[in-house]
Amino acid sequence: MIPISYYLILSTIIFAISIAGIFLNRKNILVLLMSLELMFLSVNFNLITLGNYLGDLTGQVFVFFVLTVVAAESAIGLALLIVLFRNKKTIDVDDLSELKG
Amino acid sequence: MFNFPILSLLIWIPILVGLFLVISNNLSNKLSEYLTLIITFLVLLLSLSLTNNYDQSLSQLQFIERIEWINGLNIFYYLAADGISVSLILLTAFINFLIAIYASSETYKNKSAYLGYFLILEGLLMGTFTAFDSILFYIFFESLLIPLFLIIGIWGGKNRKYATIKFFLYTLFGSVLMLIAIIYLSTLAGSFAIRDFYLLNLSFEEELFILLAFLIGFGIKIPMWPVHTWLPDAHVEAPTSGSVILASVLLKVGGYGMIRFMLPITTEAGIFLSEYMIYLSLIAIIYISFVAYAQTDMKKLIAYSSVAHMGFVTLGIFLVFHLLGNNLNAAVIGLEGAIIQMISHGLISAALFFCIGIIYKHSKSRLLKDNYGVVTFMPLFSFLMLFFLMANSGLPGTSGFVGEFLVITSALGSNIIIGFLAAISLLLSASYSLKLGKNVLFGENTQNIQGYKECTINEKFVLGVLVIFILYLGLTPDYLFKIIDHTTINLIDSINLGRT
Amino acid sequence: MIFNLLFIPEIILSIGVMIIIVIDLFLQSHKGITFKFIQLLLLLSGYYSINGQVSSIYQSYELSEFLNVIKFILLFGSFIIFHYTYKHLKYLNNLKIEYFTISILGLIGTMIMISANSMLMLYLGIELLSLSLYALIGFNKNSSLSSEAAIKYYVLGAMSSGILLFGISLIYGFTGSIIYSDIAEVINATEMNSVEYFGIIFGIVFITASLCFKFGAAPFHMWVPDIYQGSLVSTTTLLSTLPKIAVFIVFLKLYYIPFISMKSMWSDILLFVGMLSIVIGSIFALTQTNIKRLLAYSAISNIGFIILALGIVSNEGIQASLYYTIVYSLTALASFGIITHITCNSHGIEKISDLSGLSQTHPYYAILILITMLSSAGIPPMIGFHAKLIVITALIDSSYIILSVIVVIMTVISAYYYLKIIKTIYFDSREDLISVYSNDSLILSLNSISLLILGIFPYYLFDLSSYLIGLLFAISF
Amino acid sequence: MIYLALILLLAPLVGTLLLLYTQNNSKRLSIFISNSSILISFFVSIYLLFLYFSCNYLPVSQDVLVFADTKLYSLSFGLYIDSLSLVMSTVVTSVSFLVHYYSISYMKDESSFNRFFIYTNFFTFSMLLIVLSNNFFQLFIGWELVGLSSYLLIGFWTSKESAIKANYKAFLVNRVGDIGLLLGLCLVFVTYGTTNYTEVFNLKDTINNSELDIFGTSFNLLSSICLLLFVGAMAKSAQVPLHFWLPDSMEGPTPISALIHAATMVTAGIYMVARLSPLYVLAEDVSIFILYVGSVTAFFLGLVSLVQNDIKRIIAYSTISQLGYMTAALGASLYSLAIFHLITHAFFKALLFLCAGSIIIKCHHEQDIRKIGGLRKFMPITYLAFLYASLSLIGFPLTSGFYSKEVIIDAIGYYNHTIPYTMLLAGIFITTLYTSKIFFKVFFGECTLHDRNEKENDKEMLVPLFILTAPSVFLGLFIFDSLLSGTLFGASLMSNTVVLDFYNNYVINSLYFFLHSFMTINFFILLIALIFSYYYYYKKSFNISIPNILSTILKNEYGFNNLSTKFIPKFQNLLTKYLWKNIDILTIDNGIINNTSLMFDKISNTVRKFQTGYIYHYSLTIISALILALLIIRIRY
Repeated sequence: MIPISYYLILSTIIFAISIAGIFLNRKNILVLLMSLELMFLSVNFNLITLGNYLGDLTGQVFVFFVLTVVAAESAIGLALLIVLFRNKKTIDVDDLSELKG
Repeated sequence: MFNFPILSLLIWIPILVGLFLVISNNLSNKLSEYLTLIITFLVLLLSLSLTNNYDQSLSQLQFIERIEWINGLNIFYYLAADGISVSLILLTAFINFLIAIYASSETYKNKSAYLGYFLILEGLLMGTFTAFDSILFYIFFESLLIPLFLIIGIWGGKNRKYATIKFFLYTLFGSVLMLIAIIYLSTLAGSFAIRDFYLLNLSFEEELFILLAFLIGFGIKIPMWPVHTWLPDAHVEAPTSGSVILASVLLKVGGYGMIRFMLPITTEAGIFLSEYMIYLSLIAIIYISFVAYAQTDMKKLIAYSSVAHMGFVTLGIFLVFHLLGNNLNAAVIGLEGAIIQMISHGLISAALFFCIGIIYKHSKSRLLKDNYGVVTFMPLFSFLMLFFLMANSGLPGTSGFVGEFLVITSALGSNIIIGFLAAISLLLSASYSLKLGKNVLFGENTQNIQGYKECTINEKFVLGVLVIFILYLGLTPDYLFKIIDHTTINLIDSINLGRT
Repeated sequence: MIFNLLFIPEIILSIGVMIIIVIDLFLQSHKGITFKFIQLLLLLSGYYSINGQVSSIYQSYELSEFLNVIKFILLFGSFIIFHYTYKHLKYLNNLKIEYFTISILGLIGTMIMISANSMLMLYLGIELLSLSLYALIGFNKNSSLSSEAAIKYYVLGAMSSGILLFGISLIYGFTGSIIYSDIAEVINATEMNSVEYFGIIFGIVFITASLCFKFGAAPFHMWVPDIYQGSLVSTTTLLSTLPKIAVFIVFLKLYYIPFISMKSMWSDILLFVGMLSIVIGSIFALTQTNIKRLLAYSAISNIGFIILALGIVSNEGIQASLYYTIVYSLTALASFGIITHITCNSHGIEKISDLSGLSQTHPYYAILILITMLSSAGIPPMIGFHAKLIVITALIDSSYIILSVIVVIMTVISAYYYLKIIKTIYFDSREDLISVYSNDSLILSLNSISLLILGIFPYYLFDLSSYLIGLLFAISF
Repeated sequence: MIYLALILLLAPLVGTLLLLYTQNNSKRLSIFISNSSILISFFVSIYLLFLYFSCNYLPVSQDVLVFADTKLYSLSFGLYIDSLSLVMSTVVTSVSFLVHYYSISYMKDESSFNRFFIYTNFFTFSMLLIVLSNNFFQLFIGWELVGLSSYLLIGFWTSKESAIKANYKAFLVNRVGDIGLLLGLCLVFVTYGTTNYTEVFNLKDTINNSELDIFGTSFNLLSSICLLLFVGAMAKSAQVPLHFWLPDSMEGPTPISALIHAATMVTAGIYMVARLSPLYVLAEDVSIFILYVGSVTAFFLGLVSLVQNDIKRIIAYSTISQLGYMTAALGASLYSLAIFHLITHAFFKALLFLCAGSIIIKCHHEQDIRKIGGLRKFMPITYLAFLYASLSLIGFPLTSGFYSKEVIIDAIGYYNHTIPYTMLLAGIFITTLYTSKIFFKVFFGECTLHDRNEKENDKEMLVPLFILTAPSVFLGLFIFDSLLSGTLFGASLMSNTVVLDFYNNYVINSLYFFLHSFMTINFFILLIALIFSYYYYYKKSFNISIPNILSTILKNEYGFNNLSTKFIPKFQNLLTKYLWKNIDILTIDNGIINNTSLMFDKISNTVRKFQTGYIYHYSLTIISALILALLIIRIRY
């Protein structure tokens, strides 16, 4: 049997990768959205593992909620992306710095 | 005894009417002038009746009004008056009355708001002098900044933005430190009442830090060297009446606070630091006098002279620390000197700023070099101004002398060198005051390009009344002494008892 | 029947939103009527929330008197915000009823957040709020600033949600539950080994970071000025009030009930975060020229005060933080509200210099801004002073003398930029057109003047906050 | 008696107030008010003097007006009536009245005629305040008010640049002295707890032994008080080194020079020391100091007048020198002699000045004696008056000056103060020289008047000259015996024994003294000086070229001239500007205050750059903060 810590470490690694994806990516907002999805994935992974480990359904139920919410969130995110593209004709992360200081 | 909430009336009547004037900006000039005049006169009458009802033979607080205000924090709406408060209330009411009279001879845009801010200021000052709950005191103390800030900022001179912000932040900085000290004291005392702070047994370190906080807070307000630099700027930019109220009453708040807070609460630390604080006062007296001499702007000159004169107030107060152990009588003399000096400086500086305002009205310049030979065209005015300048230089027979005399006496009671250095002011204050007179009043002026004209009836009245009171205080100040005497002696005694 | 009564404020709003969407389809040209309906909805909901039921039959959803009052405050706040918003949008020719429906959804989100007694409900509430805010911030479709702000908030907000979820998963894993009371039991009662201990602590840190992000506290504050600047003033008004109150209540419920035995750990974090927010809020704002950015930094420093008070962990501290939150919300409402009322060259106010000479053209509004700014700066006799006073008193009571000294010095520094605004209004002269598009400024006046009136009679608010705290906690710390 | 004394004191004040009230309405009214008020004072003072001596009153001291009466201390205004104060007030009011009368004509062309009389009346009042005071406090007030009147009168011509400068200087120099006086007063107040003369005199012995600590060295308290008070006297009575205001004060109208800067105000210092003689007698070291100051002044400043050419300045230096004699007498504890010389000097110096005034007005405000000459024929009365005054000044036998001055010199010689004695003797020579210089140059020689038909001045100007001549010449003889034997002043002045001893052993009586004087060295000096000056100034039979260095030194008044007109103002300007610009503005205001705000601005501008606007920076910040928190917690717990 694989010890629980392996799962947790894996999810933590995924979480770290997703975060790194957010701040290392300097090209495209779409990649950012993908990183965010990855982040939620890692959390879900975590929740399922722990729920399973604890023998408790709560964790798994939680995941369902998270999935739903994330779906909605992505939808809004993509909508905003479209609006942004209409206004700026670009979705480059580097171009998003009109607001600063 | 006297169950009429006179102190509250003194505070709230002017504030409410002032707010009304500020908000109703369509009020005609004449109407607002009359309203202000009536209100200030009413306040003057009220404060006179307060003085009349004040029992001079008692040393405890009188006219107490004490209502719970913020119960969770134990903050009270606690008003009362003792001799020091009464004398300063009288000064405030008097000066504001004069400002109200003088106002009608000047033209300002949006006059009703202008006068309204002055009324608010008056009420707040009354509050500052009567609040016996430290937070209430602090609220009044801080709120003073707002109307003055606006008065100088809106109706001030060219460089007013810099001056106002400097003045506001400077004083705010001092007072927030003081706020911390007050809160700290209150956590120890379990109450915000100032009198409860007196009973605390503080450790020496605590006292030291509290003293420093108070020193910065009140020292900036008074102002002491080296935190005085806001004052000349504020004065120069302020409109005439603004300068008057600033110099004559607002600075006194600092001295009042020192007497109320520093002396009884932080006695031990005060004794420890008294020498350095006395040096600071002496620097204020001597060094600032030198600086005053170098000024080319009349208002700046008088502003610096204010700092120098307030040096006597701080000297008198700090000498109390110095004298506590060995010469209580001299301590009392010093403290009374400081109080009298406050009142007297209130009158004299007010008069001088009025005078400068009148000159400025004609010549549109406050520089010494642009004004000369005023006496040829305004003989009566020049005579009065010379009188005020003489009073400013501490001429005996005017009120300017009494305070300095007492403070110097007290200084001699501790150390002749301190007394000597303080007495040098006699020479220095004469040198800069008369320099002003020499350059502005006298000299040859045949063209009158400045367009000098003798004062109007209002101005004559204002200056004349000031002359009378300066002389009165200079010749027979016995009544004033009677008012403050018991309070002062009681204060010194209780401090001394608290030590042993 | 009982069921109906229990959730009635939320239900009214939810159903109302649906009805509004439908109505709006038919009454496209009579938006005024729809707006009246929305206001009615809020009032109704408000009425029921203040008279709401108290029940403990649900584990994960709390219905208490305390929350009823808070909900009322939220609804009342939104009522005022909607009032300002309606006029503002109408003036900008951008009046869409969707704005209000989305706002109401966000409002429901805040109500869920504060009522949540489990991590799941908390998450759902936060997400509902966040999703509405994403839409609101990007509402001004034609403005590139607005969409930039929306994307920024979206990415960072989603990230913070991720962090929150990660924290929740850790808490869940090491305590075995997502219900507050169960978590509290586990944390308070059992002896933990170090792995569990660190697991929980790490979870708390993650949650703290996320909540601080939502709060806009430094160092998680960087979105605040950008988003405030980019979005409509009305959105900013909403952003600076409702979510803050809700997050504050979440802080209170989470940290002072389940996490209380970890206080030695999180109190340090909160104190640090609070301190840093105050410093950053004061220093960064000094040289701002955009008024919305400036007010954003001012919000950061105010939030700093709230967090600082929370971090003290004492009765006074809690009370101070609640008091401060209420005062801050009032002040923020007033300051942004005034900006929604004023336009310069027929645009909204952007630069501080747009306000110059307001005192000559609109003296009344100038006085309102004066009061508001002085209150923000904490100058007596405005209510802002009492708020800061109480926080500092709480700090000194718990002997954080040095902290309090830094705090007051920062107050002086921040006073500078408030004075700068006053200076612009009163001392500068006018160059171009400035206008106030509303004659009906009753609510705004009440809002601003209440800052002065409450400052003179602060005990009503003080009593209210101590009453509320009494409702929330029977015990003392 | 007190009421009468009050009338004496207040009449001039009432006059001032009335004059203030009437403004410039009519000259006649002004004249009436001012002159009559002084006249009232004068008569009352004469009457009181008569009353005092005829009824053998004891000195009366009574408080009149309470200044402050507190639990711990009380201050008040009061009157002290004894022979000294009455004699002094008589001198003051009489000279003052004559000068007033004289001024009616002298000032008749002035536009601010009224103002002049306001000032002079006020001056008389302030002087009487000093004279009649019964406490130190009032003394100081009068002292400063006298200074004020002098300030106002010197600057009477408000648009005359030099007058404005002179009065500024005079006031400031007086202030230097006032510092001393104030310190003395405060020291008295703080040690004795009272300022009343009689109370202090009663307490003086108990305090005499206490010490005062200054920088670790201790001084006798009483001596310190006396010394400080004397500093005040030095300034008022123009003693070295605080004398240099007096010559400049001649910028005022000439009657004023007569009244204030010769006859009365400058004698206030002398009067004060005499008044406080019970204290000074005990302070022997201070007395020695006073003696030397007096004699140095008498000699060296007499020398300066030799090189002056302005008629008024010469007389001014002569005044300083004569004051030196009085001071020397004070230092030798010969208080009554000092007062004696004070009285006679008041009359003859006033006379001299009034004559000078007549001359000046005749010569259309020409004051340079080199440009005046041969006035004897045009102004016979003035000529005679001037002659008598000069004789009195140089101490020609039988004149008042002879009695009062010779007796001081002889007494100092009698008590073996050798160095002062020598200086004072030399002073006789100098006095004679400069007096005859004026006399011969002005009244003899070539006539300089343009209009040959000029006549003597108005009778208002002449009457005072007549009247003043009498006391200038005869007063000395008249009171000499009673004064020296102690009957005149009695207990008012201490150290009667010193004077009595000298009187009984040396003077015997006035006649003897007169005869004896022909055999003293004084007389020979006088004679030589007279002969010398007759040939030198009148006949111009020989020429003496004074060494250049000496004349430069004298012309510069030993450097005091440069010190006061160049060095001090320049130094003050530079110093004050430096302090203001460098310390106040540069260091405090710009250095600390503005730099602090600039620093915060700079910080703000710098840190703002961290708010880059890039999402990845924002998220990086959030994550690093998170990781940092985790790390810290991992380390701490």
